[in-house]
Amino acid sequence: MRPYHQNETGDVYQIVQDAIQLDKLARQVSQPEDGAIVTFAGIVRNNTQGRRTLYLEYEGYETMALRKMSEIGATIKQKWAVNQVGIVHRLGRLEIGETSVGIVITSAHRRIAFEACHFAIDTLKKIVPIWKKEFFEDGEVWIEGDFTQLPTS
Amino acid sequence: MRPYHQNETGDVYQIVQDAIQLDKLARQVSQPEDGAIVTFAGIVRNNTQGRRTLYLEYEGYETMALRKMSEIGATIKQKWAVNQVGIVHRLGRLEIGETSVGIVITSAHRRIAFEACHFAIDTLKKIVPIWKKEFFEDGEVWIEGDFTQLPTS
Amino acid sequence: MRIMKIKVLLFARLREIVGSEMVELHRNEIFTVRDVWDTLQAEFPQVEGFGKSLLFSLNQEFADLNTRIEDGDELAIFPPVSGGDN
Amino acid sequence: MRIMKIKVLLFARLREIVGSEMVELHRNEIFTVRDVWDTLQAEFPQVEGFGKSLLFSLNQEFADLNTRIEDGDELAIFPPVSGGDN
Repeated sequence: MRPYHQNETGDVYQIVQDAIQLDKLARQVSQPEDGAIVTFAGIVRNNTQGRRTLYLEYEGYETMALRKMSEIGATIKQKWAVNQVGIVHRLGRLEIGETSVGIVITSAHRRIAFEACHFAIDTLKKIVPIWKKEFFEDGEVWIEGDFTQLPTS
Repeated sequence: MRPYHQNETGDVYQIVQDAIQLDKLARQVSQPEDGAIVTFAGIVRNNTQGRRTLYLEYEGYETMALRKMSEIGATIKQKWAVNQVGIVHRLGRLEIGETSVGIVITSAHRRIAFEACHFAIDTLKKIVPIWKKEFFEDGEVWIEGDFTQLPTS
Repeated sequence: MRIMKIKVLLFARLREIVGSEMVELHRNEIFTVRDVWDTLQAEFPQVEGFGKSLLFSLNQEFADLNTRIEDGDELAIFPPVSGGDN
Repeated sequence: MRIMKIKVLLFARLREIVGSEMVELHRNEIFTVRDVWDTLQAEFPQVEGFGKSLLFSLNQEFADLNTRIEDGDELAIFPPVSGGDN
């Protein structure tokens, strides 16, 4: 499998159609200066509020999604002393237990890595144009995020 | 390589002498109910405040360390709706870039997983009897944690 | 009077309701995102209930109803995003 | 009068200073962790400067200087812990 694509600062912002390999992403971005690596994996759960989920489908506005993912990384690097950022989102059909999004933050210090990683996924869920449709035994439903007035550029 | 040892509740508390495989640990403890997996890896950094580190040696009071690691897991499961906890600490000589401690928290929801994982490493560094000695080019030094009055049982 | 052509990308539930991932609108006066949305509602009445919680982007940056549009801009309309974990 | 034997586990810098990971102390009256620490200081004067920031455990639970000791207990003395990341 090909390595993830690191940009000129060594960070990874990528949209994929196949399985996310978070450990590979972490190994790729890590450096000798790192003291802490925090990762987040968003997983397709087998239920939503007790209703049994069969699978999910993710759709994205890919060019804008990549741009927004890079923006999140740039914000993180301004706010915190992180070493590297890796954000990979998968699109298409995902089965239960599969990873929809993987985030890696490396830093010299753990508190920074936790805060930045949490910020990354919270912000991704607000500004990165990706949507999911959940398939149940007896129907399907588009999941819509909370509507928030987003800053216009 | 052997799988990590899961106890009767499916959680892992283990001390090892060889490389920690955090992705393997995560795969082993994850379940169809998980929506979020947060991992923390503590890494041997190549410097301490600018002074070049060659390697570290970790020493532990193993029986008590395992007991305290289980206690952290039990506290987490009381405080948060996490699904599984995995905490693995390595002892012996570790080179730059190697993982000294790996923590995995799985949960239906991400906030819980972040909070519990952060709590796990912060608490481990206070109550788990493990010590490290840092080797520099021109000497070695025992690292001692901050002294805090710990609760007696 | 010149007829402006605007291509509008649609995503997720909005795409399904309109039945297409891209529509081309023709109008002789298009100045803002609001004009596009009004035209879309006129041509596809089924989108009407959607209005209050939609997001707009122009050239891949978030926009609002008052954002001005130029010829050749890439406009997209979509529901609140829901990527990441579930 | 009965002589009590107490085995004391030592770790990290304390272990290095004493030169052993386990010492056996003999005393005719040992009631608390403080008695053990006093005896250890008498036999190994080099540990003295350590006193204020040491941790004690009895049977793998944190203890303090006033914790009572019984025959057969596992006592350990060590510096503040420093595992995890660096």
